[in-house]
Amino acid sequence: MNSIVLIFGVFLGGAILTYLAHKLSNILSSAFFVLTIFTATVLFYLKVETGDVFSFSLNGLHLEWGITSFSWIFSLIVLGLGTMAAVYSISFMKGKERLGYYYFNFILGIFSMMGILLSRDLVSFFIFWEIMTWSSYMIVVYEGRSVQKIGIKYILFSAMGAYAMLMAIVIIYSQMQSVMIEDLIYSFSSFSISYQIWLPILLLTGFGVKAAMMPLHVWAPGAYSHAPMAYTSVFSGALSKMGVYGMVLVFSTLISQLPEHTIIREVVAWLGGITAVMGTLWAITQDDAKKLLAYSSVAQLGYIITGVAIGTELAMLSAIFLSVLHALFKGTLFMVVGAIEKQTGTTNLTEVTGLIRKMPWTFIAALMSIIALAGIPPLGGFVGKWMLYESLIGSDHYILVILIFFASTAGFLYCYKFLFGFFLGQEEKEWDHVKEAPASMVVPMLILSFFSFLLGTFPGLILKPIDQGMQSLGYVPTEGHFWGMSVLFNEWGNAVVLQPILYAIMAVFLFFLVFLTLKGLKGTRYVTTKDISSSGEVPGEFENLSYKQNFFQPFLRAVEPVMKRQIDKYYTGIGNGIEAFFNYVRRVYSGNGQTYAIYVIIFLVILLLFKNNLFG
Amino acid sequence: MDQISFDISIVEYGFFASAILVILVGLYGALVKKSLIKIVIGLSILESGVNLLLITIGYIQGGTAPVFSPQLLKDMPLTLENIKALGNEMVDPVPQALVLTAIVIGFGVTAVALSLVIRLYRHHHTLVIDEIKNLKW
Amino acid sequence: MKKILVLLLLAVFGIYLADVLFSLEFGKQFFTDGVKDFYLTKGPLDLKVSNTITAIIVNFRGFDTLGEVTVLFLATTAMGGILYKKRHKVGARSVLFPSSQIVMAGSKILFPAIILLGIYVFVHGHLTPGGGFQGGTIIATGFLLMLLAYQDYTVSHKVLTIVESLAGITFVVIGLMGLIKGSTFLENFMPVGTLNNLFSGGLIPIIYIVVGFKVGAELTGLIYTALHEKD
Amino acid sequence: METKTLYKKLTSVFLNWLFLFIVWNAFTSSFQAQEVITGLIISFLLALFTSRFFDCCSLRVLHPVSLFYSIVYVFVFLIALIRSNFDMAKRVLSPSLPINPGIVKFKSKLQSDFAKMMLANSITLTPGTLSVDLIEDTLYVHWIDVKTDDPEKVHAEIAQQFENILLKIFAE
Amino acid sequence: MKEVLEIIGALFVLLGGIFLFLGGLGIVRMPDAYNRIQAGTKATTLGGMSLILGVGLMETSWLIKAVVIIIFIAFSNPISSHALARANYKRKNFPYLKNTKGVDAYKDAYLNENKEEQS
Amino acid sequence: MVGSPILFVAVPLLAAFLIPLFGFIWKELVRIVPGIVLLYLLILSVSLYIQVLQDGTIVEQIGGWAPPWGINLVFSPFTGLLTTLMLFLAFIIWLYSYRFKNVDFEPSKKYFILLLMLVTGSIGIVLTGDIFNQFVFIEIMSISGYALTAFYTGRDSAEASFKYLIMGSLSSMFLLLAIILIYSQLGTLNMADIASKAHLMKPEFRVLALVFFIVGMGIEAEIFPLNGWAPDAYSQAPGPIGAAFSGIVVKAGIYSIIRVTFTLFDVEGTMQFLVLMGMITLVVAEMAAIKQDKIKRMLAYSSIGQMGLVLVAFGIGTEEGVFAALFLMVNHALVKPLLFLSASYLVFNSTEKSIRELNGLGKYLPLTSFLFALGAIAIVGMPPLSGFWAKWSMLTAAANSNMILIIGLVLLVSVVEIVYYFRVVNRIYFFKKEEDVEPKKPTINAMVSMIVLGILIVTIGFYPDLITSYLHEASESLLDKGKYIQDVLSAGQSIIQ
Amino acid sequence: MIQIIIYVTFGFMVLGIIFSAWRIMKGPTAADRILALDTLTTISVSGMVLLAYVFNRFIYLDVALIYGVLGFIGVLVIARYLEGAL
Amino acid sequence: MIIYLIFLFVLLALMVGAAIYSIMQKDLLYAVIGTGVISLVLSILFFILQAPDVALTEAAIGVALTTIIFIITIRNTVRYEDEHDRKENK
Repeated sequence: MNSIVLIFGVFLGGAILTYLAHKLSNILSSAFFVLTIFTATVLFYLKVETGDVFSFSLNGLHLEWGITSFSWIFSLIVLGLGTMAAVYSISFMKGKERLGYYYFNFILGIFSMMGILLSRDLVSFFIFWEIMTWSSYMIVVYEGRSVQKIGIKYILFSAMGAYAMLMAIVIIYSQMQSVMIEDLIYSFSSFSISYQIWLPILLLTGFGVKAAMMPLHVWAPGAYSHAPMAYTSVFSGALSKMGVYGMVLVFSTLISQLPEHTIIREVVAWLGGITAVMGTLWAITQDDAKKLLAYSSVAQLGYIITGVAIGTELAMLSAIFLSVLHALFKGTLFMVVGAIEKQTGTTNLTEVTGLIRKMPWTFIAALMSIIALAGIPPLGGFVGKWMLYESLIGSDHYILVILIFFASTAGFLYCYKFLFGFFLGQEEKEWDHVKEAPASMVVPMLILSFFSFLLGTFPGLILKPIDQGMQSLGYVPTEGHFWGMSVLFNEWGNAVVLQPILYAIMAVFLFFLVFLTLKGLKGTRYVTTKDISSSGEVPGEFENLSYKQNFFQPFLRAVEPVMKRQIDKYYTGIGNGIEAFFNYVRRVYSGNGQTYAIYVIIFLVILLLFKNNLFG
Repeated sequence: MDQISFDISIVEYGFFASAILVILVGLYGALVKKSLIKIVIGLSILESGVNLLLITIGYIQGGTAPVFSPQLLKDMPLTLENIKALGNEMVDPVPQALVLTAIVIGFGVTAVALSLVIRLYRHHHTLVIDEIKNLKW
Repeated sequence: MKKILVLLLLAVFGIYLADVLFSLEFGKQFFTDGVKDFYLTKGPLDLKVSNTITAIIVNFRGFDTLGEVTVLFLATTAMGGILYKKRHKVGARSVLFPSSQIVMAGSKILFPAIILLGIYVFVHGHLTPGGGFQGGTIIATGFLLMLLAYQDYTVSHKVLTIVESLAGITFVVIGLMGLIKGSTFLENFMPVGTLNNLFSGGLIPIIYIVVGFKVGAELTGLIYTALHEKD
Repeated sequence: METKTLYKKLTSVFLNWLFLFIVWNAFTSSFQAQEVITGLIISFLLALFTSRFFDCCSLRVLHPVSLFYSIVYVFVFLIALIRSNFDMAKRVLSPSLPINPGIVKFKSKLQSDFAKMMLANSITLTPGTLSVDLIEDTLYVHWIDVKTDDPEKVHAEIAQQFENILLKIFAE
Repeated sequence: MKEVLEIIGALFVLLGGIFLFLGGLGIVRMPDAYNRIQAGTKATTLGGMSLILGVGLMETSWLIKAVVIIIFIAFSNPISSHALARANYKRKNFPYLKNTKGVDAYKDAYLNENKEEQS
Repeated sequence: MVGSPILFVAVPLLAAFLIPLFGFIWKELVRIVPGIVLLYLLILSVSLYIQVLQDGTIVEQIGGWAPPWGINLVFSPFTGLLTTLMLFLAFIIWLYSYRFKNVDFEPSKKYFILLLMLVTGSIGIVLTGDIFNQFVFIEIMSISGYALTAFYTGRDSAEASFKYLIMGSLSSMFLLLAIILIYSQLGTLNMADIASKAHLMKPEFRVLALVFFIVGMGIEAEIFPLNGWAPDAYSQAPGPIGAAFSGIVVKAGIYSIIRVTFTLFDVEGTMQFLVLMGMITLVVAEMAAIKQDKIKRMLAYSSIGQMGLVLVAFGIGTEEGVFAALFLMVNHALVKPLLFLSASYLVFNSTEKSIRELNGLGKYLPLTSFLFALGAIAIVGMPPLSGFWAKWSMLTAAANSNMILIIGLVLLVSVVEIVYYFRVVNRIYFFKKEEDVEPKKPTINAMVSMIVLGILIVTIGFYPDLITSYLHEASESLLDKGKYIQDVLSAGQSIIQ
Repeated sequence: MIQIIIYVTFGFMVLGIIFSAWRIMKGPTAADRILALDTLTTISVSGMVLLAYVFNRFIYLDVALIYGVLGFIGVLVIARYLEGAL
Repeated sequence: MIIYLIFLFVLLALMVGAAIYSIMQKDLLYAVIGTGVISLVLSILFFILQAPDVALTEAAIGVALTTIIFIITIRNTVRYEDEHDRKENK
């Protein structure tokens, strides 16, 4: 039996088994769930090699599954994050309803992502893509909150993207009577020029939706924040990377063949940049941690898209590197929020405070990830962003650099808000009962944050495979001059030049933190943020005095003009307009049988009048 | 007295025209009249027009009904030639057979339609079609 | 407004239809090798049926007739289904009061005659105009006469159903017999006799008798159902 | 009693059969053996089914006297019919429409329904009269030219000639 | 013989035609429904009968069937016109009476009947 | 010789005539017999179909007269496929309605007779090779349809039925007019004969006949301006009948219009016209569907839309296009009945039958809801269910004929479809249940029938090759007009000589 | 001679038909219309017999016969409805 | 000769006229009578067109059966086309 089929079998069998086991007992189901993902992961890394190809034909199409060294990188994201999230899920989901349903869709999600990575042809790619869409949709609407709005928005955009992609695939198939990606790469140059322009655009639309690219991102915040956090970590960490994966494919193989590819590249890069800025700005305004992280995800994906779109070797490298890292830290952060939600019951930043002592491990994981997210050395984010800046400057995109730099700087604000809001600040009686999350939740977070630390320190660990993967995409082998590509790396390439300095900074920072904390522990009287006796004035009864309230008021006032024009509104407007139009159109079904009969005669008369035009 | 030749070549288009007119009148009734029964009447008139048209198509000048009655055969031997000669003077039997079927079917449909009208009246207490549109859009 | 629109539409329709149909010449045959000649020779010669229309309806295009019978059957069934009410009023009469004695006495004597006329029509379906449908209709009309004349005249629904079903079954079974005895459905497997005799035409009179019974029972049932529909 | 009903039934079946057989032969109007035999069978079967309605007359109608009077009746009737038509033609064609309509009534002596019906029909087809209703044995007649409204006189005027013959035919 | 019969038949046919016409004229000219029924029934019955008989005479082999039709007509036409007259009365269309002096003997019976129904 | 195609018509008729008699013996027989008949016919159909694939088209003559003169039934790979499909669905629907609610009371006899006749009429339309015979079968189908639509006494079903009846009468008028025109020119009614002689017709006759056929059959096939009856009828009929309408009756309508345009007339421009009409139908139907608040009405509009898609696929005109159209038909025939069947249990006890009343039923009727969701996913063409492959074939066929605009439009409309289907699915699973709606558990037989459909959908989704070879055979046989004519007309020759 | 007589008869019948049609149009009561219909029926039956003679087909007489019988029942139906019995 | 033609034309005109009459007539009973006239005339026309079978069928179905069904429907519903007329005539 082919190993790929075996893995898929494990996934599918596991999914069904889990679902059925749920009927017996939740524990059994959970066990099956974790076991399935673990087994698949282990099997994948043990059994599957890049040469493995499983080919078959279906409905007259030649389809192939097999892994390339490029998709292998993404499989790391998917399986790594997936495994962790799976372990995390068990505790997180304890006590919730319809576990079987959740597990089933979770496994299907992981399965479909692996399927996407393993497909070597467009049709199975599309099939897995759609499985991914609806399985994730199922989980997005799992809790049923404002599902009619969020869920429909998500499925609507996904469908539009997917159908754009399907259209491209169909055209490709009609052009070359094959759906293999390899064939596409070889025969793309023989397509007519309009196809050469339109096909990548269609494909990019499809991928752009999943990667939450600028005008297509509106589904993302809602969907990210409405799914259970255990899944959101996968959702934002791995699932959105599928879009990136596709974009990388398109840019590196198709668009690079276009004679005038720069325009598309520029446009997409700018879209990415704008996405980053807007995502950041929106993230700052959020008071809900989930929303905040969701917008932050959008912003981060903006960087990655920019990198992919620029498409020089360094940019691509940085983009993929950022993808991996984003999976790690954003996965962790969502897990953190999940843990807090689990323990406190809310994720509102203005309500929850001072959890640092109650949930120290969670705090550590959050801290590490936030640092990585903000791009502060020595963690991975810094390396990635550095490389991105470098590549942008290298390809003369100065304004973009400014844009992205602005975004990442502004990003500090929400990073701070997040960290401060949850963990620092005054403690309140309300949260006295809060305890550290269970081990099975903490451990995955810690493992993931450890990895983001590791990659920041030794980026070579992941950069090498990425480099190999890029070679399989047709980039020149960089073995020789790879380490010279960025000024950041040392000569061995496995660490960063600025390492020692950064460590020093880090150490001082940590020291102060610990010092302050210890000092704070002694003899401080804690006043809750709602204690109105602390001041002479008499504020409103339940007004929250925490200065997390209206945290960045001045800043927000400054950026308000930009923020006001939410794309969401336009979409809603268009949607309403369309629905109103549809509502108008359906009035042709007037309910009067006679009117219908008159339609028949009108139709007949039209046919009679135009019969010579219609029928030769 | 022998055959009076029933020469109706002058009315060549009379049958066609009146069949078409009847069809149109029936259609008008079905499309414009408000009463359900009127609509059904219109439909049955329509039917009649179509049937007349079909028979008119099958008519052959000077032909007789395609029935080989003894009176017609007049003790002729039953040979292929004789039969063919007789047959050539007969109208086309096929449209007649079709119309027979069509009439019976039309009657069936009318019966069903009228029972529906009764049901509708029982339910809505009116026969005006404009008022019977609970199902729309 | 609607009227004018409809009139306009119908005018266009009529003009087009007339335009095409007027290019036909009235009373002429417009084709050279239609199926008509075949029927007109095979009917009297092979089937020994003098009424070619009957031959077409029952034999050449017998399948249509089966369908037609089914349509009537369905119309009856449909009427029953559509007009079905949960509770029939006890003692509901089809006719409110009996007609005058004159009509009653007249219908007594006309009724057997009309039924006989119906039977005559469908028994002689292959010799004279008419046949199963017409005969059946006449029979149903005879029952209608009785229903109109007498207030308390009832037709047993059960008997009607049985007659109808048996007739239908016979029709199909005769067809299937053709499949078994010959090679095709509704194929004639009986001796055809001589032209213009009562006993001629093989299966055709038999089928027409069956059709006559079936149509008679169906239409009677239909009228009966309809007459009993009263609020 | 039972034998009597059985007898009645048998007569009605027989008469019915006869009637139907005659009608059948009239319908076919060809006296081939096949037709006649089929007619016998069919009319017998049908007579069995419809005999319950066929109670118009007894076996007496087959008596020669009855048959004779039947023929007489037909002629009387035809003459009356023709007379009535000319009468009607006169009325219709004369420009002044000489009519004086009204409804009169009289009692009939006839017993059986069938006979009464025959009488009513005859009256309808005879000059200037139209039977409107028959309740028990009172016949209401629309008379286009009312001469009297006394039932006896009306009877004599309108119905006498038919009723006498019918009485003889049905022997009542 | 045949010729004579044909001529007689033809005359009957003509007579029938005339009476049919008269029937039509009658129903047009008469003042109320009863009189029209009188005119229509009588004239058309005789007209139809004589026409059909005429045809039967012209073509002697048709005679039997023609007689059957005649009998049917003669039997059914009066019944239908009677039913019609009765129905018309029951719809309260009382006969046209010249100068309101005419007799309407049926009215009492009709009213009695209605009373019974009401009670 | 396994059997003869005539049995597909004769046996149900026999059964329909027998059922009233059975009613006197034992009431239960009334229900059982149709099932036995349908099962028998299904088996027969499958075996005949296999035989046909090996030995070629079976042309069954009736009355022993060769095709131009007698009526004939043509069991070709194409018609055989449709027949088998219809019979399968009919059996499923029978199984489902075996103990469905209102069928249980008195007129159940009539219900089963009418259902049987609905199926027979549809099969007759597909099998017959004679244009007038087809008309007769259309009438059989329509009359059963009218009666079944009005089967529930309580609702507005009579209104729906009456609309259907008006349209149906117009349809039959146009069909008759078309038949008149054809007969006046060719003197024949046999389809193959007409097809072989069509060039002899005067062009204006041909075009007018075609127009009448399109209007007449378009009403049955639910082309856009002619389909006003459809949503009402679908939504007011009992659940299983809605399924039968969408699964069986429409297929017959589409078949008839296809037979006319593909085989009978070879008028230029017909194909483009089909594409145009299909497109308009699709778009308008989906527009109307999105705002529906009655579940069955929504399904009905969706069904119309799907038929539009089928017409577009047929209109592409290539072998691939026809293949895709058939695939779409098969898919629709499996999925839409599933949706109707499950939906009618979901709204079983509600009075309004509105989507609002589906709220939260996923918890109470898990399997039914799941099957509904499965159907929803399949109908919008999401992989890996059967709908995707159908849509894929359609799109590739369009792409191969360079109809890029069509692809775009179809996909855009699919998005609309997704929106309204997922709205419903969302309600089923993620909303709070309405207090007053008491869900009713499906009976065992209903469950089985739905599950069978579900399994088929999934199976075809994962392994479309299961049916594609048959579909290819069928599409080839539809497109090969010459072979059809030859098959039919030569079949008679042997008997004549 | 006979031909002329038949022509003339047809002419009379046409007049009869026109009169009856006029009465149907004009009314005023339902009974008048039905009466006219009845008259029309009788005229039609006669016309059919005459046409049968013109066409010289014996079998056509059946049609006239049946028409006569059924027309009577049609009239009876409406009469009974007018009576209020239906 | 010309009389035949007049006869025919009168029949055709009567048919069309009856059709228009029964469509335009407000009283449904009269409309039904109109359909009766149509099928009567149609029957003669079929007869003239040498289709006795069809004439027979049209007579059998058109005259008695269709009438009775229409009448039954009118009995069970209303006799007049619109409510206004009904009030006036009652």
